[in-house]
Amino acid sequence: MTKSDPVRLISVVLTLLAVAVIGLLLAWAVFTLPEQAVGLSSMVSDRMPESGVNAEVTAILLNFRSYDTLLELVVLLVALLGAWYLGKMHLSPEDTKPGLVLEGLVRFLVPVMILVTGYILWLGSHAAGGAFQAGALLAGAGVLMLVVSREKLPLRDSIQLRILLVAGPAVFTLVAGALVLVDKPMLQYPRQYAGSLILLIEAASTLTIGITLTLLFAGGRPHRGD
Amino acid sequence: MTPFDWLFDGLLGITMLWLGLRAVSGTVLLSNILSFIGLGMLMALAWVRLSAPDVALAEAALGSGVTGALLLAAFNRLQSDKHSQGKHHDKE
Amino acid sequence: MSQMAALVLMPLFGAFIAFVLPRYARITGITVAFIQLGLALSLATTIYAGETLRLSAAGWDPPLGIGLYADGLTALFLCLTSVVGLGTSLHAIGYFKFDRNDSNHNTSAHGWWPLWLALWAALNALFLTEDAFNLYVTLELIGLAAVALVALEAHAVAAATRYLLVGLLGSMFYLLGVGLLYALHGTVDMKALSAGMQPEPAAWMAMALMTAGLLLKTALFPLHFWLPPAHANAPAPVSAILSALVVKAAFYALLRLWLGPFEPLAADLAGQLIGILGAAAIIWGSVQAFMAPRLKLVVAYSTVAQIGYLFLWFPLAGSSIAGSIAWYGVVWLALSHGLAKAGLFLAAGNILHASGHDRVTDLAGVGQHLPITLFAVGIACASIMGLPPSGGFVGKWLLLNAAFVSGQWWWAVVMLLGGIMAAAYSFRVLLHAFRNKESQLPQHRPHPVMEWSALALAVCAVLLGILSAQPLALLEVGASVGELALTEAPK
Amino acid sequence: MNQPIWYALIATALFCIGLAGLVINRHLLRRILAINVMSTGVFLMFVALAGRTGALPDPVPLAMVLTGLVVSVSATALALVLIVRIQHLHGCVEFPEDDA
Repeated sequence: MTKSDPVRLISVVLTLLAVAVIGLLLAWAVFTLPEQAVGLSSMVSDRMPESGVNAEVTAILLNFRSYDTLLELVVLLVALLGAWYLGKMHLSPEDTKPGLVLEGLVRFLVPVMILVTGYILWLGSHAAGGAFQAGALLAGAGVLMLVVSREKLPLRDSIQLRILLVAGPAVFTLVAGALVLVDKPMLQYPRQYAGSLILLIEAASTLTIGITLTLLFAGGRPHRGD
Repeated sequence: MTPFDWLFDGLLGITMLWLGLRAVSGTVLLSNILSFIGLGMLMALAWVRLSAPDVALAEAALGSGVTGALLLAAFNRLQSDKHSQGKHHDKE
Repeated sequence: MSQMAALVLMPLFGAFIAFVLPRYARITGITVAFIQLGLALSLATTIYAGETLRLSAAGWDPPLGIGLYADGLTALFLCLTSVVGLGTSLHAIGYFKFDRNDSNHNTSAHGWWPLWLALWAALNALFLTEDAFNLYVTLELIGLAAVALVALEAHAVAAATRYLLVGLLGSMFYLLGVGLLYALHGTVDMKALSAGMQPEPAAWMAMALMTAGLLLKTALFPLHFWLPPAHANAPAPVSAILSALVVKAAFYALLRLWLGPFEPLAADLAGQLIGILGAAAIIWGSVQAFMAPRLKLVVAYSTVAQIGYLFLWFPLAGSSIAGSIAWYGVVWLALSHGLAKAGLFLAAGNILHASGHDRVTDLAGVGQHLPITLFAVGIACASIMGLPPSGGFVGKWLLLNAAFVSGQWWWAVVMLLGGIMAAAYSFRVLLHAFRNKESQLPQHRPHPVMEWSALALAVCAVLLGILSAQPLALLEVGASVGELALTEAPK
Repeated sequence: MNQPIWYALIATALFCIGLAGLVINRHLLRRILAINVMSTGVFLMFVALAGRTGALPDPVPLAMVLTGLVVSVSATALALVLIVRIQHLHGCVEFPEDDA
């Protein structure tokens, strides 16, 4: 579409002008922000002992604002479902076969990556890390396996796979529902179980995120297994 | 903030803008995608500079890594589909 | 209180079951739909007694945690969602079943239930949230689920993609605004934001960005271009959900923001501008609806026009008395349009299903073969035109009143014009449909539940006008605009 | 001007680059990239403005960025699957109506 007609040129120029105006206004807004910033830092650090974990971002994601995280896991699931019902994944046949070296490398790398996934997941309660980074790493392992050994990947459409795909949000929802049933506001963890519940939810979410991202990379729904 | 810090932040920011521009302009699709992946990497670096290492890790893994992998996979699929269809002229 | 949590958690869980065990998807969906109706009604009864409800998700009070809030407005939108949701779910039993041999429809039959239940959870979550960032997550969830539902129809993939890109653009604008608000006030809780908002550049910018993003998602003219292809090409139950609920959800978010955090900032000029766009939407949408060749496209453009009415609240909101009348008016219009349009889209789906096409000029014979469906079309059109005693009439009557009270009579002219044009495009469809034709029986006879669910929703739109006293009283609970000055809603 | 404000300005510029790229480009993959550039800008804005509070940045916007990242990856993944399908159906990676 390399139409060089004047109409298109004018519309491009107008777009650029409008965007520039938006940019200038935004910059003006940024410059006039008050010097003394307000935030929730102190409130978060005050409540850390009650959160069940030691890392602030993890505490916010899985305790203070856990409801956001629940919905976000559903967003990921819905994106997968969108791809899933659009059609079966097709791996293009023309891809070159990987060399022996790469295959050997992947055989070594994938278990290491899975170990590191577990480590990052566990690290999340203390320092930088958590379910999403760990899930991304797991997906990395899955993608490597997919690229190298496309036939052997145990991704077949089965009830087990589907359970894994909903495990993260489903465990989250079950915890929330159970808490509602015992008359707590949804997702208010009992203090002494907070740490374990968070770890449980994170572990399930890591699995779900990893497999979901691998499937999205592969283009959707795997073929049916027997 | 030392002058070196300023220089670093200044260069980092301007490089990010340049990569952002390259990601959405030009005629070579693959270089758009690679620029975007580079932008994600530098973004992670910028967040380390802003003392937010944990989100920097996530950006490197998700924003740059996973998104990049998805983009490249889709790019491959588009290319091979185009070759297999053959008859359609390329509008690029 | 626990209803609020259950309204979100139950459809979510239903979605998981429907995905993992597709064999039980339909029974799960229908069960959830009935329970949702019960939950929404019970929440409405609690609020009708006069108290607004607050719940801290995760047990942490805002600003640290996320606050959920329900007042009369929330309850009415939840009820709308559950009534439309139940009707559409019942319709879907028939719609997603026909043609077991067609593999495409089999896929979409499986995809419908999990995606729709997830969308339902997201809609309820949006209506309940009081947190500007959580609102962003629910908007994205609604957007992605809606796009995936549109894409269930194979030839609608391009429309779905356009819908997705537009939705993402709107979300980005919205999210940037949220970032500015947090930088200003250190919170995203709407109640706290309302208390602390001051006129300053960053606040105006946040308001402009968030409003623009939501206008895009509400498809206000001239940002409506993505709506007709998506709504007209999606499977019929999906079209019904999109027009009746999804567009309303973005409008609901706008209402909440403009009555909450942005209230101190709302400038007269911005309100007038939005009103002009609304008026343009009414005219443009009606003209396009009149000229559209296909029935579902007529209905989709009619949505563009009817959305225009909702934005006439913004110029009228400035004066206190007219503003409150107009507020009740647009909420009424949104509710009755939701019911009527859902019925209309379901009926259009039945016609498409039965005759294999929905060309307006070839509708002859529909009256003979699908009398119930045609009756549903007629009743729904009456509410959309604003004929008494329908809900659409009550809404338009209140809005007209507000226009005259505030002295801005020109909006009344637009409204009357829009009503006449709505009559024109409705009668164009009805006249064609009522013509008799020496013809064979339709190819596929729609399942009775498909016909009756369309009729039931259309009848609900009329009932909303006849039985408006209690719902109006419910709407007053927690309303920040004050009581409705003229309680004599026409019978 | 200080470090957070500098990065906030970069964020603004990235947002605008993405916006312009989204409107001007016709190729759908480039449009998806443009939206991702926009979202990168928005997330940088969150992180930069979180850095104004003092030595350590405010963790709440950082957590929001993490949430936003996952949402944006999900949306991108769905969009990519859709455009592959569009090419399959229409033979090109543009909206068919845009040719008119």
